[in-house]
Amino acid sequence: MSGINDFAFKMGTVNGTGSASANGLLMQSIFRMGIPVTGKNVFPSNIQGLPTWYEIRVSAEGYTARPTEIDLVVALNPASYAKDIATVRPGGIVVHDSSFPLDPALSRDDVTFLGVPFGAMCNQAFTRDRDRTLLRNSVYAGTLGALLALDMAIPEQMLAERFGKKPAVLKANLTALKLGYDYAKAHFDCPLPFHLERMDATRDSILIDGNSAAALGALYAGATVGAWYPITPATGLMEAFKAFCERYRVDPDTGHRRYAILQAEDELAAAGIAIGAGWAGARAFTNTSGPGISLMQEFIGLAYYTDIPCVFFDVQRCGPATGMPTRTQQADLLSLAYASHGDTKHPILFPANPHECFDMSVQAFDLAERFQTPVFVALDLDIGMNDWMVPRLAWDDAFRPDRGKVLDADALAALPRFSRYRDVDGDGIAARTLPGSGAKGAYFVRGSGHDQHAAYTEDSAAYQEVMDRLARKFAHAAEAVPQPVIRLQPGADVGLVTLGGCDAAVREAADRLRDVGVVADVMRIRGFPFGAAVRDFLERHEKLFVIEQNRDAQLRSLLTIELGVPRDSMIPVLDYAGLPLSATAVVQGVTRHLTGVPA
Amino acid sequence: MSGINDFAFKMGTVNGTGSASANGLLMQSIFRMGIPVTGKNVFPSNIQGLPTWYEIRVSAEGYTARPTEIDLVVALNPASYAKDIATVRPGGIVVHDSSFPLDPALSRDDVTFLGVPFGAMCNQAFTRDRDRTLLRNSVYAGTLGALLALDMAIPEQMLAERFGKKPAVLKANLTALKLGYDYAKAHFDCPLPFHLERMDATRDSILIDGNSAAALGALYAGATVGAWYPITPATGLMEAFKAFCERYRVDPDTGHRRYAILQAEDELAAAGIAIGAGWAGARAFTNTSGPGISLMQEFIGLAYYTDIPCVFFDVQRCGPATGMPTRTQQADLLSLAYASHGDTKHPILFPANPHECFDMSVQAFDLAERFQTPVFVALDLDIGMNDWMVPRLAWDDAFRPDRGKVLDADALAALPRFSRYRDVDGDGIAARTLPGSGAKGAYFVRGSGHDQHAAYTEDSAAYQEVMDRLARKFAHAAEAVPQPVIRLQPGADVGLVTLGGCDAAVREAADRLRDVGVVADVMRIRGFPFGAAVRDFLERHEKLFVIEQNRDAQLRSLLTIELGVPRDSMIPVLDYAGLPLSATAVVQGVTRHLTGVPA
Amino acid sequence: MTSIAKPPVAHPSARRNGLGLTVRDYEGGMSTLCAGCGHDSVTAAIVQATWELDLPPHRAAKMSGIGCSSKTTAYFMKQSHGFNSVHGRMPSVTTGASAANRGLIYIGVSGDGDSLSIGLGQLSHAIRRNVNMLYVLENNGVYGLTKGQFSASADIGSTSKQGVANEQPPIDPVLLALTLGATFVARSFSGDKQQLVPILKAGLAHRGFAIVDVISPCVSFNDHEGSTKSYAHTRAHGAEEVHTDFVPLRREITLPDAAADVSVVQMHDGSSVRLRSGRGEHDPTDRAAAYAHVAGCNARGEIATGLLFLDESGREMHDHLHTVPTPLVDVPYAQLCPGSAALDALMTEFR
Amino acid sequence: MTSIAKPPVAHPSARRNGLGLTVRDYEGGMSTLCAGCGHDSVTAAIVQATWELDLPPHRAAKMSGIGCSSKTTAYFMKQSHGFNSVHGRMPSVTTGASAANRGLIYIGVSGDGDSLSIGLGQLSHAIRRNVNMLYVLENNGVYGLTKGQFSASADIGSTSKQGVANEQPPIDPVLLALTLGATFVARSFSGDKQQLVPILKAGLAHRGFAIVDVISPCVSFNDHEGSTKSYAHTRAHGAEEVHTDFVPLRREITLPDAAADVSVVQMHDGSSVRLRSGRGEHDPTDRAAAYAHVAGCNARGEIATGLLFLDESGREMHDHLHTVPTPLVDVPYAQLCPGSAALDALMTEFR
Ligand SMILES: Cc1ncc(C[n+]2csc(CCOP(=O)(O)OP(=O)(O)O)c2C)c(N)n1
Ligand SMILES: Cc1ncc(C[n+]2csc(CCOP(=O)(O)OP(=O)(O)O)c2C)c(N)n1
Ligand code: SF4
Ligand code: SF4
Ligand SMILES: [Mg+2]
Ligand SMILES: [Mg+2]
Repeated sequence: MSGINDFAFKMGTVNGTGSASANGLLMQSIFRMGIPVTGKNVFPSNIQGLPTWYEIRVSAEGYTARPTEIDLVVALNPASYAKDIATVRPGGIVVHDSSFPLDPALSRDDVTFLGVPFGAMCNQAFTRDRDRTLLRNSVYAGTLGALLALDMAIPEQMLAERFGKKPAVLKANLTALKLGYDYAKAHFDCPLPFHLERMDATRDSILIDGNSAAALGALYAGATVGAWYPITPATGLMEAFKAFCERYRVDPDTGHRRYAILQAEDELAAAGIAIGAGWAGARAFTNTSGPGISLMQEFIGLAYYTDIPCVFFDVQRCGPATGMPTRTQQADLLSLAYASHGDTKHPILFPANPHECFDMSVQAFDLAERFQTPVFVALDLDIGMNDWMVPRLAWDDAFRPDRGKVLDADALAALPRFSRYRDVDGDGIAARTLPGSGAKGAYFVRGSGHDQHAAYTEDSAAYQEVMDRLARKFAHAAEAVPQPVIRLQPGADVGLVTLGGCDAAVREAADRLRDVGVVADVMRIRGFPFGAAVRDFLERHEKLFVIEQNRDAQLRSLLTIELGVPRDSMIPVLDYAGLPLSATAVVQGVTRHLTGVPA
Repeated sequence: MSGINDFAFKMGTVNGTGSASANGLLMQSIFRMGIPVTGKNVFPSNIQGLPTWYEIRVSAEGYTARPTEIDLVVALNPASYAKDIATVRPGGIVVHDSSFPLDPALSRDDVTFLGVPFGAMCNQAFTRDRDRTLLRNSVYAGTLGALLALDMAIPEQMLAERFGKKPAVLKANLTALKLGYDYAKAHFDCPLPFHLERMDATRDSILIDGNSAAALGALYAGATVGAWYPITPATGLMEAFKAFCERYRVDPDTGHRRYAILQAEDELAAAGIAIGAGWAGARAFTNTSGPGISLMQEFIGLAYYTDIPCVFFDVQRCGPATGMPTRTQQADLLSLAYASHGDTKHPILFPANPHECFDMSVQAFDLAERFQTPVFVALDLDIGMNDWMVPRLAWDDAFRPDRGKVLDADALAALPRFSRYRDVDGDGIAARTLPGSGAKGAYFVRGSGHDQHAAYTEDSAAYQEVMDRLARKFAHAAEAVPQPVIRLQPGADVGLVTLGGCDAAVREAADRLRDVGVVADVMRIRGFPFGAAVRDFLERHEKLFVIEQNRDAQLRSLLTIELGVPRDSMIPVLDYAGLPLSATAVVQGVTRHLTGVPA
Repeated sequence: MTSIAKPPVAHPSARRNGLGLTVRDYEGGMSTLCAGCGHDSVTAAIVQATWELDLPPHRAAKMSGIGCSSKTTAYFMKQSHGFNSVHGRMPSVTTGASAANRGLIYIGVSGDGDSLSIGLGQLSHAIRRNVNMLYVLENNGVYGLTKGQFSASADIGSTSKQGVANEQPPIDPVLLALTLGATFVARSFSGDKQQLVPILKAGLAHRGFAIVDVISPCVSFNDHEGSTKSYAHTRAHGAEEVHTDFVPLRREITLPDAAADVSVVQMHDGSSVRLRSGRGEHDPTDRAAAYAHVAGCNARGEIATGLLFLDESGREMHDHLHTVPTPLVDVPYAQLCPGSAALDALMTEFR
Repeated sequence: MTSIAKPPVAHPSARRNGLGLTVRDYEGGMSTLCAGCGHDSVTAAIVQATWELDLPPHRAAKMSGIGCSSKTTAYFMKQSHGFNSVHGRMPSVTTGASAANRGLIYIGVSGDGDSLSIGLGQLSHAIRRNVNMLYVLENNGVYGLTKGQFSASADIGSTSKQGVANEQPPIDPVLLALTLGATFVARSFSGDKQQLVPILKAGLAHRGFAIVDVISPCVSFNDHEGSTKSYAHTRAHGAEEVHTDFVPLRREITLPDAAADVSVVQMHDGSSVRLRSGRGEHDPTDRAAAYAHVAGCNARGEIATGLLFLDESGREMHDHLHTVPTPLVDVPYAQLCPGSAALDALMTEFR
């Protein structure tokens, strides 16, 4: 099924050798040729010396899910030769370093081996060890350029942009690039049957990772306090926020910063800092991953019970425990939805890609302040750390933050008495005052039992009144969180339900299912609690598949608990391998159930 | 509905004034008269000076749930006069201190006020302030003795037991007791219409609190390491364990202790200590309440993912956050069942009374070692801290701990190779070795991704194999945890489902419902995951009511998720007021639904 | 945290401070602590100190964790916002509040369990960050609210009410703070209002983290023979080293017994602290000397009280963060959002 | 935690120790750390120390948290059980293991992030309990595994790879341990095996909590100019104060340069440590002197290394707990369960 602008290739290298930049160079060059492209980085949880992979998919139709078939592999890591060579589809191609003989045991006769003396060429061309290692990456980039008919002007241009200030480095990289390119031209008939051809399909798009996009959202939403503790794959979010703040939030004259980023001593402290800042009136957030969410449970319950706004970004990784920190999963759903002991429920937003990370990040801050409660944005490693092709991010300058019900001096003065937790409007949301607002608005936040006046209580009725209000408030959030994206097809006989990063794979799967005669409507859930639209879709479909990336069908559990939709009316399609979802996995999951046999 | 051996009375006093001992004296005396009795202590979250109540229910039929009607109140705390007087049923009685005039505004003409000059009498009889305060309690005990026809020989005997070594104190207490008794005899016609008459219904029973019983279970199960951090209402469990260990586990000659109790710096450390001890081969446990469960989430996930046995006692209190530490609730169910981020599931035991606390505590240690996983025992404040009348605890000396699959030297030697996480028997349980068992059995515990050999992995298949085994293991636990107690009635048209401390109230409610024509089967769930018996009961009943003490119907959620029983086929009857459940609350919840009007 | 509305009886002192407020205006809800609890005396000292300082109630924020001690933030300054958070985590909440609004004066109250057991990490890192706050540690050597278990500050040999002796070495918050670089370290005693009030005022005026370890006996569980945190023990062993006498610029207050050997330290806010070294044993601006002195007292079984160390040159958290002088909560949104043009320009970098 | 089976190449040294084991028998899986990481040198030192001590592999338990440093427990003593727990919580896990089985020798490895940020509370309380273990803190001033953020031990002015300078005062684990009452406190440098190995051996022989702060540079993120944890900086500033030379009773080992001014300290297990004070500046059995000395070095920008403090009279956790000499895991059930008769008798007290 490979062809012009429709194929996938993969680099198998050693981490810490600089291959990442070459891989990025290739992907971005294809992007600049106007061709839709996706890149997935599959890397180990260490710093240097272990196998790492980069998969690039080119798709004229604009499919961005992880490819299932690999047409070409660049095998540069002896430690993973066997595995890498095995992943190439029959008829595919293996590019390897012919400086050393390839173990015959590894050869396959259903694939073509193209040997390129990367090592030898580098040793000849360069003297310093560092260069010999680093530049090898540019050499294979050049080789691929030739094999795939990449417009070489683009990578050259990009190298110029990157190393403009370092002519020597630039020159070396260009030489390396040419070495690989020329060798391929001279020894193989280029281009390969599957290759690149200019298009004009990326003009309005960008390549960006979800962590950066979410950070931009926080910047534009007016977040001023960010508290965190480093953890893969969430680290990039705060680092990006820091970089953007240094660029847009520092007074050029005084060097004064209009933001505060605190690297806390742990996740408990990070949550405490964010909650303290939210109470004080700042838009505050913390970013973490599963282990951090577990450690923040107590503080989350405090914020819930005391109506304090705060945004939590959970960039999910493969659990449980430390799990696989550099693999992706959607397995924190239950931990987030009902975080903390006692009766608690929390709004969650589920971005499907970096573009939504930007939008939902902004929405999360509005929702947190409007509903005065912790709001979660559930990313995952794939969305957070990989570069995705998405539409350019846009901003409406008319936007004003929704601070929710905050009483200013006049509003306060107008009141006969201020009762922090009185539900005046019947929406479960009570007006708050900020510290510093004076005697009349002063109140005492307590995680212990309190009545609607924020006074301590051990009285059943007074306690329940507050708990019931919180339940009402949560119910109201159902229509305020992002509504599902629903794609209906005439004559659909099944409904596919999914969330977050599964989106791309599920949409592609729906197309492929149609080709095999299964017409499916698709609903991608974007927020928790679930609103009427979600309920309707589920009720309107006889046969439902719930596609998610965890072992225990956690999304399905939430749907069952919150909407009362019978569990067994929803067939789970679960993928918890730790890698981005592929359309094939979805197609197989569905067809296996429908026909009893895999597609 | 009150009468001989069938009534309830309540003391309203100030905490820290010693009324607790007098209340206990009264309850125990009634118990020794052979009459079934229950006592509920409703106390504030502070040390001294706030209103506190003690409710005693006498029930010839042996109903032990919290009473709904109070026939008599002893109002000794001016701060709660109004509230206390209001709780007496029409036709009931208020005993108050006539040393000071009673505010006319407080009087009711549908109840009888019996004034006793407690204060004045004490000031006359005793000189030291301390005595005047403390002994007032014995005085009202005496008054009640007269009013309720208590066999005074019993409290006198008990005081003798208690103060045998302090003749002066004993004398003073006896005097006080007599003062109150004589005053009542002289001024009121004793006994009251509702009063006590000797029975022989408590011969085989004891009065014990759940914390002590659970501690005894840990002692008998052979637990050697207890780690904790003080928290109400769980504190009593470790204090009791300590007391029992000092009595039964200390070498009289050397003073050496065959146990280790560690007061940790916080709950995270307590969990870590218990897990470290469990890994090392000890039967270890920790006791805590909601906030602690939140703080232990990360460690719980580690133990789950690395197959380490450990017992967690959660003595639930009223959440969320700090909540109401001296009120009861069953609102940690979801937090326990799916504790920690990622895909996790944990067995939970639900004792209904102190007797089951003992049995299930023992079972919990067996299950934890057999399934090599964290096991939770979910008590609540009512069970943990109140004295319950239950059958005497019994022990079978044939009992031997089920250590599960632990390889000794020979077993290890017999193996070709030891693979820590290989599922040899297909039950999801892999054999373990203990540290110190030597080279062949040595393995490396890691919370990061590991394969069946306990080796580090980032490979999808190897990771999933372990995750699937854990899921299998959990499924097997369903038939191993305590099975439900089911009470069927001929011609039953509804099913009542409940758990834990709701038991007494639900059974009583079932009887009362029958009187109003509603015949109900009752299933009390005793363990999670749910087995076939639970499923069958639910499937066999058209109309189901799930009775639990939380706001969000958490037990119903678990039933829906795990068994697929449609949520809306189970009508929730929820009580989250923080007080022990009363039969009336259940009857009303059920009838309100059936008839649309409260009973 | 229980707080009962106070019965309206006129307060003895109707004297008004610079803001025209009476001491009564600095009080809070009625205490529900045990009669005679040391913590209530500390509360009274805080009321006195804030009143004397003319501290505007609306500019103060009261922060605490969980415990009898932590409840006391409800018993003073009812006109100020308060935050009774979770056990041992008040430092992080205050760090966040301070980051968001540096314009407020943060008064933290904690206990020895709250600070030295579950909260040790957060306390230590708040010290390291030099969060600008007064941190009052009401130290009674026990967990009062959970009925008297030993805390990490219980001294070896000290026996709890059940008569069991503590066997683990205590953690001295003063030595800990000195080791971690705290810029204001003091210790006092709930029974010595004359010493405590000026110390609290100095701590409030200090720019940075000011920790005051207050020996505050628990009458219910620890104020008996054998306890080294009892009134009796502290009176007998309290070796006062440095008197503190806070002098606001407006009006000078001097302790009746103020006298010789006075070293005046300039406080960052322009006011000054007059230190008198009781035995002239150490220079309170020399960290090493302070440490040696306190450790020496401990070794002799004495408790060094007074303002033990002070460094007015320290940089508080906001100096490290380089934040704008305006509290972040007051920075207008327009100065936070780069706008659409900037975003459009930025997008070109993602191609 | 990555651990790859080691290729079967014969190890240079085939010398056998008292147990007839070669150094190779004390090695573990192949390291996956960065080439040149200081932690690998520490691993080698641990292998050497345990081999020289004739430590029976099955009697050792390797404990760690999370981080590059914590991974290293997989790289030595493959014949021993290991527990790579959660971030910053290894001390509690080890406390529990030790409570259950006091018969094992616990070797804990942690990092500065693992120990001084998220784990500061647990480390401090393990010290206070005096858990019987060797605690190796591989200190590189950064979070290596998460790519180089500053840790709490990063010195002021030290610049990270991105060139941003740290502005918060560092936490010195040595001063912290001295303040909290640690009974064995040492510091060394991953590049100085000659000093490190004897210190590790002494720490292993110590009865109680033995903390060894090892400056262990991160080549990927912190070994460059400006970093005070770099090889260059430590070589230049490392002021060795006390040499340690461990002497088991069986066979004496002496460092080539062993010499004068030797104070011999009797270790609890009968063996002895010979301490040589480089400049004779302080007595390593005097806590106050040790503190003053280390603080002094810090003030001078020097790093005091060597065995800095030792107290062999300290009581370890089990002494506080009064536990039986037999490990609790080996106490037969019959001695744990009081039996039915006792229960029946007890029941009468509940009536
Ligand atoms: C997470 C958590 N664990 C335990 C508790 C129970 N608890 C409440 S107060 C307290 C200790 C208080 O001791 P301290 O800080 O010294 O205050 P004091 O009462 O002595 O003034 C504990 C353990 C809690 N509220 N939260
Ligand atoms: C609860 C939790 N938070 C964060 C992380 C991410 N994390 C892994 S290692 C590490 C820091 C390691 O630093 P250090 O202990 O100094 O070890 P080093 O890598 O420098 O040797 C962090 C923050 C985690 N694994 N768990
Ligand atoms: S228990 Fe102790 S600390 Fe708590 S209020 Fe009473 S006296 Fe004070
Ligand atoms: S990142 Fe630093 S600490 Fe981690 S392995 Fe590499 S050199 Fe060592
Ligand atoms: Mg205390
Ligand atoms: Mg480090």
